[in-house]
Amino acid sequence: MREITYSQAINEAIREEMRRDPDIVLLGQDIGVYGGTFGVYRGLCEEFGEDRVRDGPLSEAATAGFGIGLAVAGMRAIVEIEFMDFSPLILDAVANQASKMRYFFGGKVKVPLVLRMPSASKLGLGAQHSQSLESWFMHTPGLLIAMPSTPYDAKGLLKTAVRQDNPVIFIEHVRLYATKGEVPGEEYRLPFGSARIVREGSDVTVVAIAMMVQEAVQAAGELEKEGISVEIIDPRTLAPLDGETIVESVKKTGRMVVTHEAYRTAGVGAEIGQVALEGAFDYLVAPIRRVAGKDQPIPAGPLQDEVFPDRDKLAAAIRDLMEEG
Amino acid sequence: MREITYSQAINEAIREEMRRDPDIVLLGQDIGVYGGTFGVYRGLCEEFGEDRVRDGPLSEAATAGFGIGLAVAGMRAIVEIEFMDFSPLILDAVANQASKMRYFFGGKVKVPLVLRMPSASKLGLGAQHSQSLESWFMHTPGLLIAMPSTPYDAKGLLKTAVRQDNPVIFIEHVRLYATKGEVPGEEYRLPFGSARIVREGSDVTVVAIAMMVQEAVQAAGELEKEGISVEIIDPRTLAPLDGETIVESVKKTGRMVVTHEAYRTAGVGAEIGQVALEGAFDYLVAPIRRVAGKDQPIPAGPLQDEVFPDRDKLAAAIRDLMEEG
Amino acid sequence: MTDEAQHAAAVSPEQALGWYRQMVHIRKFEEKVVELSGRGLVSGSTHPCIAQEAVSVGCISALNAEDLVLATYRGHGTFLARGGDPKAAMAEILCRETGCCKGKGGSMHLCDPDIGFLGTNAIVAAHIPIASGVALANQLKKTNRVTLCLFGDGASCEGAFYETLNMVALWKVPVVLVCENNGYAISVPVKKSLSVPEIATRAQGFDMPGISIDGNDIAEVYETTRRAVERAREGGGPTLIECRTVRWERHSALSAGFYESREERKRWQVVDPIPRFRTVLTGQMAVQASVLEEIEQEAEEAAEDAAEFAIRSPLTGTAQLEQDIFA
Amino acid sequence: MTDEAQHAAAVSPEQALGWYRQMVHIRKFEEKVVELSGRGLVSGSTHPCIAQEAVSVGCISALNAEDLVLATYRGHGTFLARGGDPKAAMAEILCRETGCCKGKGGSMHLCDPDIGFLGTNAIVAAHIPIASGVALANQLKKTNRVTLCLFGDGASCEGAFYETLNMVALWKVPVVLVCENNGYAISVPVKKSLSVPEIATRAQGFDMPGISIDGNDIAEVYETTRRAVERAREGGGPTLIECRTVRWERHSALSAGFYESREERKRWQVVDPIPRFRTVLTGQMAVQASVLEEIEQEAEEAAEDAAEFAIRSPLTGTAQLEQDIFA
Ligand SMILES: Cc1ncc(C[n+]2csc(CCOP(=O)(O)OP(=O)(O)O)c2C)c(N)n1
Ligand SMILES: Cc1ncc(C[n+]2csc(CCOP(=O)(O)OP(=O)(O)O)c2C)c(N)n1
Ligand SMILES: [Mg+2]
Ligand SMILES: [Mg+2]
Repeated sequence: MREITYSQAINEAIREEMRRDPDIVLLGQDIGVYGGTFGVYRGLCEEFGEDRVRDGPLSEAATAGFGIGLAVAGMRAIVEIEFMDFSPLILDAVANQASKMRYFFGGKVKVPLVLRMPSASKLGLGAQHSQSLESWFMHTPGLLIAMPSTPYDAKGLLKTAVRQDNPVIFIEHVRLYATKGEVPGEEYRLPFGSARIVREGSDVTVVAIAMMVQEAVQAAGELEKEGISVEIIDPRTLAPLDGETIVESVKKTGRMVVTHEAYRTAGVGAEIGQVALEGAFDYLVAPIRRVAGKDQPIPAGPLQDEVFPDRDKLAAAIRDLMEEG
Repeated sequence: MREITYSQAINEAIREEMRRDPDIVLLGQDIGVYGGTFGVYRGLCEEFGEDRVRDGPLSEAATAGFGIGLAVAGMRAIVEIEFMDFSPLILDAVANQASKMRYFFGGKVKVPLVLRMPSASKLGLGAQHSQSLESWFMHTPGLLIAMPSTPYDAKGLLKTAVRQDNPVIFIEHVRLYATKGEVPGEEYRLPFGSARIVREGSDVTVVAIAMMVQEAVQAAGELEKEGISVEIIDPRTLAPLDGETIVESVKKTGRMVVTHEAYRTAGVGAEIGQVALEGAFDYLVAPIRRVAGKDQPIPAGPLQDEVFPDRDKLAAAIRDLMEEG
Repeated sequence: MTDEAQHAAAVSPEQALGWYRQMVHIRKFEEKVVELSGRGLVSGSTHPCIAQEAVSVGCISALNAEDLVLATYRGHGTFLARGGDPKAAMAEILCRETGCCKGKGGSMHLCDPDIGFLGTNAIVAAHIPIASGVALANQLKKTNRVTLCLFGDGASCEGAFYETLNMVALWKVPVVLVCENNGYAISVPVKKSLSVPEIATRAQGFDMPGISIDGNDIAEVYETTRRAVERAREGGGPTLIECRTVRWERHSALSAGFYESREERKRWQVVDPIPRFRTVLTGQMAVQASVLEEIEQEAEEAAEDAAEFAIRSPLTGTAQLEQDIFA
Repeated sequence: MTDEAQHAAAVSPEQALGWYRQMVHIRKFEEKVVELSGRGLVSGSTHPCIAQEAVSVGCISALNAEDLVLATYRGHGTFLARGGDPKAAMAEILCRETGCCKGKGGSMHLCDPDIGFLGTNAIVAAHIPIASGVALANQLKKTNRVTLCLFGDGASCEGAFYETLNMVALWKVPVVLVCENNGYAISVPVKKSLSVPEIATRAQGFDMPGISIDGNDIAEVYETTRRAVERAREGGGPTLIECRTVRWERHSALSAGFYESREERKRWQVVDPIPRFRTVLTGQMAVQASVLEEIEQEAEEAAEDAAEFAIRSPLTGTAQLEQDIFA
């Protein structure tokens, strides 16, 4: 099968959907001729024109509000936030408006809105450009949340996201943009709420988010040589979360590690841990462990590597866990 | 000992600190003659004048920024946000500035800033005025977070908060404002990171947050009649979290329920659950349970009662848990 | 001749009487809500638009049936002026199943897309960019529909308002922004929150028209809005209209006083648009007092009917709890 | 006589030469940073203020030693103009232990309270209310210190900027807001982001002075800022100064082009403040070319020294990781 990058996969998904549906409008900054801060939108402005690929002022809060308005008025908005670190600026629009509006209006409106935002890590840009903040959104009912880790998932989930009549938080990862993977040329869409078993194994379940999926695969390869069999699950969407697949896996392996780049405390790993605990308590032979971002501001420069989890830290945690029980 | 309300306790704490330290400035809306949306500041403007009790425009984002500026420039700002539901508007100031600034400036500045905000529930005001969003802040390193449940704790913790050289999120509860409790007339301050054992018990540990502490006490009273002995822990501060006290308790009881009004998914209950699991796995005889807010927008009107946890739901969960193991 | 009388001179007696009827209906409705709130029947609080009826009625009557409206928690009057069903509104305020939002929104969230009313909102200013996005959608779809957005003086201090001014001016979005400057945001008087005496001045920095008018002069509100709507419809872009008005005695039915003098609290009665407009009607338009009394009677009955309907309707039940979260 | 020459006429040769020296030092410093970035030595990206030196130097030279400055990620020039140590800055940009923020901030976060420089920030516009809070503190403490805040045209579209304009105008906060309008926010040209041709116009809606000047005319920047600082110091309140300038060829050392023509990308060279001011110096001020060459040499050496110092300093190590989170 042909291979394309994660970035191209996103570009294709949007291009295809925009060709299909003339009501889709893109909002954001630097999304016109520049093609998006990370080039994901390259060529879209040329194809669809400035009305639909609408470069706008540096006003994230109002831009998100405009997106909601477009959605409520029967169009479909896709809003790009340049870094997920800036998502606090749109959180009121998302958490107090988009995610609740249908409910407090008793079903009288719908809000087909996709908010795309890349999380980042290890870019060396420091404390304000290195965060993964999915936990805030997961703690906001009324949202759908996707966080793909491969080009295939990115395309399939984004196409599904764009056809939702609900607000979707679509979290990409800057360091994944250039990664390649197989993506069919034919139309396909992936359901939300269906985790992917990246690799089967019998000793320990690793639930890995976004960038950590690759790291987990590497770690699992290492550990296999040591006789430890790792099952890796990529939830792909955090809302809905496919708890069932996770629980089934933990029932099989009896051990779980959750890993994400986001800060450890009150991160999505805690939630996923609880889901596993609640569903598979009797099968657990050891405590659930988290291999996550350190709870501190992220330094610029190479020191940043210390705060992020990676294959080695993950492998070490798994080894420890195997010794515990 | 004399009894005063939670609201009076907060008022006293601020009054005493402002008398002691002329550099303390209050910012917010309706904090002047009106005395704060919930009357917590009554009399302060009269005593300290409009320069220090500074009623301002409805500009939460900039107000928080001003607070940071005051702090960085050597004063101490206390900013009131009228409902915690509006905290997204200040989240950039809090999460990208206040909590990180000392770090990314290599220790060159300090940010003595208190952000006071009440969470609310069951006021009948609907989806945008009923939320407890402490989880967002707990997922933000660099902050201290207090969430007192009694007048005594409110005063003692707030006085500590105001003397911190770090940003503090101080979460009150609208429905606690009128509750009374013993508060000594003499000066006292309470440390952050020290949980309160509200009630000792041997069968199950209940970690209860804010409004749920009272509910837990009621539930425990009921359950005692049924022969179930409940230990209740109020963490009082979420950052730092006194994991040790929680873990010790769970080691003793072997069972835990965490309860808070905030949405269940990715709420602080998940984090507290993981802390207990990581620390007391071998002692657990049943899975950790959460009795929390339903994951959905909150309706106005009496229907709201369905989404919030209460003593009955908590008691039922504890009974179930006792049957499980 | 008063300003008011002069402005009204351009209006037909039917239209004038229609305005009066709407204003009185809104007034009676809101008085009923306050009464029901006093009886503990209103969930949470409620924010009467008493004394601001001329704004709602005046500007909404300048719209076509196809146009769209968004407003704030103090927006019962806008809902009714737009033709919203008072029964459905009252039932919503009382959180009944028959409410326009199935009783899940409450007093601060009224909505009825069938009449182009895209809802009221309880986060101050958040709906201003949303309304402008609605207007942008209509611009892109070339529907010729104009969107009207109402908000308060307090809202005009929020960042979302200014960001929106820039964007709508830049893109010539067909939105009319109506600021109801009633002098207060809860307890904060405008002189403590605004660096300029008139909110319309804000528009100057954005190269869009900003007009400050007497919001209790309904004919002026109508005429000013009509021109702004026309301008928007013709592609001329947005307008900011400041309607200077006076708030009813308190922020909400439940809120406390403390911050204003007794006279200040009664000031709304002095400028009350209803008696003012009654003078115009009975004066230059020679409407008989009995006609006005009939309207009053009819409005009282309508409010009473709405209240009865609401009270008799069942409170929204558990079956509704998990509905309408996702589409 | 050019405008520039006219403006410079009021300035002493020493001051003029001082400005020139600072501009050249900044230029050489930034060129060195770009070079080191090309060599992979800069963590992340870096945002040169090349072609905007006249703004930093001009406005900062209008301050007293006691005054305070806050700026953006494109703020290396402001740090140096304020007297910041180039070695500490370069070491910071290279994330070394010897950096002014111990190498934990990087290129976008330079800070040195000892010289009244309260830091640069990487969230666009977030520092505008912070700077104003700093100014408010000084107003309350009656210190007589003025705070200067620099930011871009893009920042002027954020809600935090407008909310701040209202608050500083309302409270007469002693802050001078300097907007460096370099024509772009990354790829978005001002005509696509601003509803008005001049950012200074924004001030009109807030009842505060707004002045648009040629930001590459250092004497004009100085004189305009000097008056604004004086006004602020005397209790007259804030001023918004728009310095029209031109950005260096790209947003950052790493960012791509695509959005502008080749000529556009070279436009900064046409208006470059350094050769422009050199003409004034060698012309009406009769400064000898050799003096200027010496300055250039000295600046190059300083940049080289800073680079060497930084490169020789150890990268910030693990011992620093958990320091400075809490005070
Ligand atoms: C973002 C936000 N901040 C604060 C509040 C609390 N609040 C509710 S109404 C109100 C006053 C708003 O004043 P204004 O915009 O003038 O409208 P009015 O009530 O006078 O109609 C405030 C502060 C809120 N709902 N939303
Ligand atoms: C709130 C926020 N939104 C977006 C960005 C990404 N970003 C970094 S610099 C920049 C352009 C800012 O333009 P301007 O204010 O004109 O400053 P300049 O870079 O031209 O100096 C953008 C959009 C950011 N850092 N912060
Ligand atoms: Mg008002
Ligand atoms: Mg710029």
